[in-house]
Amino acid sequence: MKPFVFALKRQPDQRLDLAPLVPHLIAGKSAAEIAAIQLQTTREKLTAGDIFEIEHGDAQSIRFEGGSERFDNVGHGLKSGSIVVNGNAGKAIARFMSGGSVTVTGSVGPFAGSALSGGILEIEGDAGDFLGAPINGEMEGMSGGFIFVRGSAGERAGDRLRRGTIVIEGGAGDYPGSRMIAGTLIVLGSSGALPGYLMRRGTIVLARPPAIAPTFVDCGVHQLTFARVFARLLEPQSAGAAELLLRPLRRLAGDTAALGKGEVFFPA
Amino acid sequence: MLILLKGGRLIDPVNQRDEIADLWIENGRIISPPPGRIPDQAHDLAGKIVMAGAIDIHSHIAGGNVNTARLLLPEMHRAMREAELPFSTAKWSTFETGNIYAQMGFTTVIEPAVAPDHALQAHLELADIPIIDKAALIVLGNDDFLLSLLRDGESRSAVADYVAATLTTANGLGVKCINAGGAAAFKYNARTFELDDVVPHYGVSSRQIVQALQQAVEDLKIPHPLCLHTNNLGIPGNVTTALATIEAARGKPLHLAHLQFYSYGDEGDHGMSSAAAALAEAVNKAPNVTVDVGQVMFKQTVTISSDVLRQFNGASSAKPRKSVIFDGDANGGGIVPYLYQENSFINAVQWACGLELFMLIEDPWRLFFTTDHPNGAPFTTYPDIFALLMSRDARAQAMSRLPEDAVAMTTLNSITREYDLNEIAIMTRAAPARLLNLKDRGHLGVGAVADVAVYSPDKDISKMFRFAHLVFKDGDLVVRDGRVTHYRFGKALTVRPGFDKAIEQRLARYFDHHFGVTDNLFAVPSHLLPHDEPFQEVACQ
Amino acid sequence: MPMICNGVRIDDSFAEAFPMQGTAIIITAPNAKWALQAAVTMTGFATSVIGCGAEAGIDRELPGEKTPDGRPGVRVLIFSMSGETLQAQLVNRVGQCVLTSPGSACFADLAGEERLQIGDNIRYFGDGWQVSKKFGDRHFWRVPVMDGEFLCEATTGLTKDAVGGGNLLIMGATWASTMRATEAAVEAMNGVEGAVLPFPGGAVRSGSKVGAKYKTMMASTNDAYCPTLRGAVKTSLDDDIGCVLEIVIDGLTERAVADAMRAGIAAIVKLGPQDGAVRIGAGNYGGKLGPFHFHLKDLLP
Amino acid sequence: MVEARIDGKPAGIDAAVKRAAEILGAARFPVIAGLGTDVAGARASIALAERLRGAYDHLGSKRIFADLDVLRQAGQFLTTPNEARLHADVLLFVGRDLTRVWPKLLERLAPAEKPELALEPTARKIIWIDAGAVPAELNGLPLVTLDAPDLRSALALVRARVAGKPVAASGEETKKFDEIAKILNEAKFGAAIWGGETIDQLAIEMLYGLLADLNKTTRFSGFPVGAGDNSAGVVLTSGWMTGFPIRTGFGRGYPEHDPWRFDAIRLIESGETDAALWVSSYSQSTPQWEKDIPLVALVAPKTKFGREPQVVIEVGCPGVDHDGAEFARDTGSIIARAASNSSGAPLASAIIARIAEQIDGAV
Repeated sequence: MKPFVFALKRQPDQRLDLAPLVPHLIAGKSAAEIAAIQLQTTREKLTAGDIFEIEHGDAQSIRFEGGSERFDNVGHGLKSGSIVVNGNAGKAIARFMSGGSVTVTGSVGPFAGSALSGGILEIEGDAGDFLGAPINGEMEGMSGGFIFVRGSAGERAGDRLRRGTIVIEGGAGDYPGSRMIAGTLIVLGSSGALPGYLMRRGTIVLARPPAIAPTFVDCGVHQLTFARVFARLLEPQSAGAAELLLRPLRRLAGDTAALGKGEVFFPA
Repeated sequence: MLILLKGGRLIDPVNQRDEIADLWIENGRIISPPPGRIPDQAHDLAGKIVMAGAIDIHSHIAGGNVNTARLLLPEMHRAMREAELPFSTAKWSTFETGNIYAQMGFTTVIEPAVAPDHALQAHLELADIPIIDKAALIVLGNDDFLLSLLRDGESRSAVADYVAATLTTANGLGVKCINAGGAAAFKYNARTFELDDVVPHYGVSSRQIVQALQQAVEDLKIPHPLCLHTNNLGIPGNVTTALATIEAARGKPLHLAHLQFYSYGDEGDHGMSSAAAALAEAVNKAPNVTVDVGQVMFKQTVTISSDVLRQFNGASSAKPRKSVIFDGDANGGGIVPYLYQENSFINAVQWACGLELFMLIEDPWRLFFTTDHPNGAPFTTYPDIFALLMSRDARAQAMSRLPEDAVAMTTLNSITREYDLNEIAIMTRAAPARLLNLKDRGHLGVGAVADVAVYSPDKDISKMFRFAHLVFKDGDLVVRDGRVTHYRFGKALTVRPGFDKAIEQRLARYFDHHFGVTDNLFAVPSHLLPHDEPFQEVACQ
Repeated sequence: MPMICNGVRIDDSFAEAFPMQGTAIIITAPNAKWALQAAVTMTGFATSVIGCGAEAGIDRELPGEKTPDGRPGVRVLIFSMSGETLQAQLVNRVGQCVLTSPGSACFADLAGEERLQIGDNIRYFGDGWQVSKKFGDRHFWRVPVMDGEFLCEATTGLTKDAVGGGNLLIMGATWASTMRATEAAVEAMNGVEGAVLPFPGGAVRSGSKVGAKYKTMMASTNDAYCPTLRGAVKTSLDDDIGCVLEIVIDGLTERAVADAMRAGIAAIVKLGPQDGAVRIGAGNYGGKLGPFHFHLKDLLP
Repeated sequence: MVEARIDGKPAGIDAAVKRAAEILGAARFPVIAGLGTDVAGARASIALAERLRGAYDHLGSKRIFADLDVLRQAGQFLTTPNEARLHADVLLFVGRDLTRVWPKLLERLAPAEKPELALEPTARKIIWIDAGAVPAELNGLPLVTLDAPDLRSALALVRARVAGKPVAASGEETKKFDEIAKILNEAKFGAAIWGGETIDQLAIEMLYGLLADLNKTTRFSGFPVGAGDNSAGVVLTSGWMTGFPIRTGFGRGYPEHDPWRFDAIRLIESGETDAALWVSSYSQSTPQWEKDIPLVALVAPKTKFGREPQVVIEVGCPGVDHDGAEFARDTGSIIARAASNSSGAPLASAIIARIAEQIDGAV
């Protein structure tokens, strides 16, 4: 079946909340019902029909033709199916996603993949700050699934990461992997200051590490079997990550200021 | 405006009425039927139940710790619905608090733990709770000034003057004491604190502090007896503490807060059992003692307590795992989120303990309906609790979802009592008014404040109490069909016991010397509160 | 009446087999030698549930391209009568034989809703230093050891559709000719995926019957097939048979057992009676004990 | 005489209020920024934001959220200046600009005095991490300073050594940190004081972790010096009115809290906001955004703008020109601050309430 297409008519003046436009919420709705879904975040009412030319199709396969950095909550709580954004997206794309896939051809705002628990989020451009991170008072970040960023990510990528794998093929801002609870963060470009600050457990692999905090202690150079396994599993999605994981890597254990059972790897 | 509530069933235990009758309201008061006059507003209440507005004597709805809880847990109270009245759907806000209380037919609510140095904030918050009247109990018993008076063996009147001056400055309705000496001892690294443990540096015991405050409240003729949150809250086996505390009252008036949290034995495989039956018996035999329950319900909540020692110890079971532990000038407090779960043995015993107390304490005039909001459960669960009290079947159904071995550690299964509406009205209207010396509230007699709740009887008791058919506050119809129609703002009730003004100079010197600030920083000037004439005095006895 | 294939007599009989519970794992190592060593050690003393708790064997060796970590590996199958025993045996054997074997790693190799713990249990050897890693649905434990880390998948699948006790009785004139037929059969059967031959080198010479004159013995020698007793008991042997060897097969599925038996029969038949076996039979208990009946006539080449 | 201007020209206050209401009422999504005002001003502002279905932010947001995000994502141990003054045998200062942010800090804590309520009153021990130039008041006191080129790493090292964990530091360095760790571990009731520009959210979370670790065996608490302009009072007011702190918006008719979306500068620079109300009654602060949008400013007298707002109304300073309730660092609570030099200058809260009265839908 052909995909369900939302083609952007014009850039919106206000931020839009696209959380309602996910497969499980539009399935079974008529064209008129979908066009009437309200997406505004200010007192100025804006419906899906005001913003998009809507082309009915398979609700399990949604395409946004034309994006905007004002598109918030794209793919919110996605359970299955796929969403493709041909363009940019705003805050918190794929937040609370538990399955399926979200792909963005452009760049996205902060909190992409926040509290994501399953499925695959792929960002072909750049991601903003707090990739996969919790919002406001939440205690846990991403807890499963995969995020691939082909460009770069902002500060605190993988903050409070609890489970799951993040691969950033470009660079990362300051504090990559801050407060990590567990999980895996791989950065192929350069990294900002103090990776793994306050991390309890988990694995950070950095191709080009900055100076690391003194509460990470050297545990020598190794080629560990788990890295070989991860390399093999990641190869189809990120050849660069696979290549990095297969190199001899220095292991630093930390953050000893916190629990200290995490690790930062970088090429020896 | 003359209002007629026509033909409802009036349930008014104070005036010993339970009958179909008309009720007339004018100028905010209940009046005798005015012969020959035509009402401006008439409501046909055939088949409805009419009671006085309910009074909640113990609910943490304002003040520093409550507000910290709001800020601690933004993820738990996201609003989702457009407001009909300003902020009415803002979860956990003062506005929502007033709305929900009013919708349930509550018209007066007491915030039972305001630290003197946070009184202004507490009153600012109370002032922003619409519709209901409210009041604050002022927390004493861990403050350096009082402990120093006791250590130095100062006179009974010095203590009473200090209590009265503080209460007056803070605009309180009564005195609360929370783990007397425990918060102070915690600053010296005590991790437990019993009734006869002594506060380091001061050499006074918890018992001495309680008895001194109890004496002061009695001497000042403050209606509400000392409201005591005693030692060892929440700890298995703590029924011995509660029983000893009842003894320690020596026959003088004492209110024991959220007794449920003290009704635990330590029997069985889990070292946790219900001792509620024994405790209820002790309460039945002590006519000087009043209690409120602090019922637990199975829900996510956040515990907010000035018992900083207990909250520190409880922080390891926080869910979500974050907490604020505040060593304040005296008590401080702790904010610890908590999730009561049906499948938890301990939580199930706690739930049953509360209901046992409700069922086994015989005198509804000495037993008050609370969840210690939000510590046992949010006050939004009240309608569900009414249903449990009024229906044995509802209790059996709830029990069937709990671990059997937990229920077996309680007597709840064997209890058949069911509350009737008259008893509900005593517990939630008549008795609280008597406790607080609010002679014109809690009943429907002529001259009473026209705080009136009208309910539609329903097989679903919870539904009946969640959405009142009509609610009048001071004769103003504020709730229709369970929804607040407009805002008005009530008063904060206070007492103004007399005292020797010499204490004020002494306090000024104390603040200047110890804290390096002037004592009037803690004043609550009424012109800084958002509504005119924010206070209403309640007479001392 | 026996059927005759290429001169080999095939009994009109059947192998009677029982339901078992089983699982599969892959053991890898930096080279094939040490992968095999770990697998051999782990599957040692695993001939019969009667005395060993489990029955296990090597299913096949795997090149690096076919293993999760790209290193040479071995697929091992292990069976037992109950999930509980299987769990205990699996953890014991991986813990004592694989964890200890230099350079090893251990992976799940059977899908299934029901899971058996491997790393979830063995991780405690890490004394708090163990590391949990998840990748999608897969969960691994990393346990620090003296040559680096032991990587072990958290759980593996459990099948309750496994079948144990498929068998062939290979009867020949001499020990040498019978063994030739047996070895040819074992080699052919080893090529079948999902089935293992738990006895030494795939062969068992002490075939058994149920029960014994001694109360403590659950099973005892299969006297009807013992050539030295042929005059003293009701023998099953023909005059031209001087030696009997048995091959026992455990498989993850009924199909795997049947395929293995078929391959074995074909190899024996192909060898012919001159250099190999003159007759093929199968062990059963009259069909009342085991629900799986592998009729030899259905398994002919 | 009330000073008010419309488009740079002197105007009567009624006209200024009316013009302000027109500008804000016409906006699609206005923001109330600055919020340097007392509790009454904050209360009026938040009520106006609700009526306008706009958002509100405070000029001290960055500092506010550095502390608040730790509290709500990890927790906190807090105490008061009084307790630090009377109880604390160990004071742990973090950040070089503490006394610049709060000049009265040392006067309030009286570090030279023995802690009156300590069991054994002895001279206090003081540790200052990232000390910079130590104030003269501390000369002669038992003081350990630590210059920390990277404060975040320094706090991590202290915490690790307090817990006896290994670190990658030289022997000499480790010795220094161990000396500090020993003092902290031996404290009977310690108080940490942090704040200023040199400490960020994660460093504060590290400090919180340190306090949590210390409280396993002894007592240690603390407090931030916080941001100025009654930021804490505004946050508390916002808390009880909406359930949320600042950076809350009412676009959909109910409060939504979003520190990223409702950052006033971001809202304005991105074009999502089309009019702003700036309130600064404590200081002559002016908006930090570049973009030219319709602006109403309620500000302290003599405030200088780079670009003249559409409407300016000068307002009084709480605690100076008029009584006000505000958060006091001195006590760690909201207090009643009486006017020190009572004047007729209008209250920001009163002006805002008058603007609100003229917005459509006012009741």
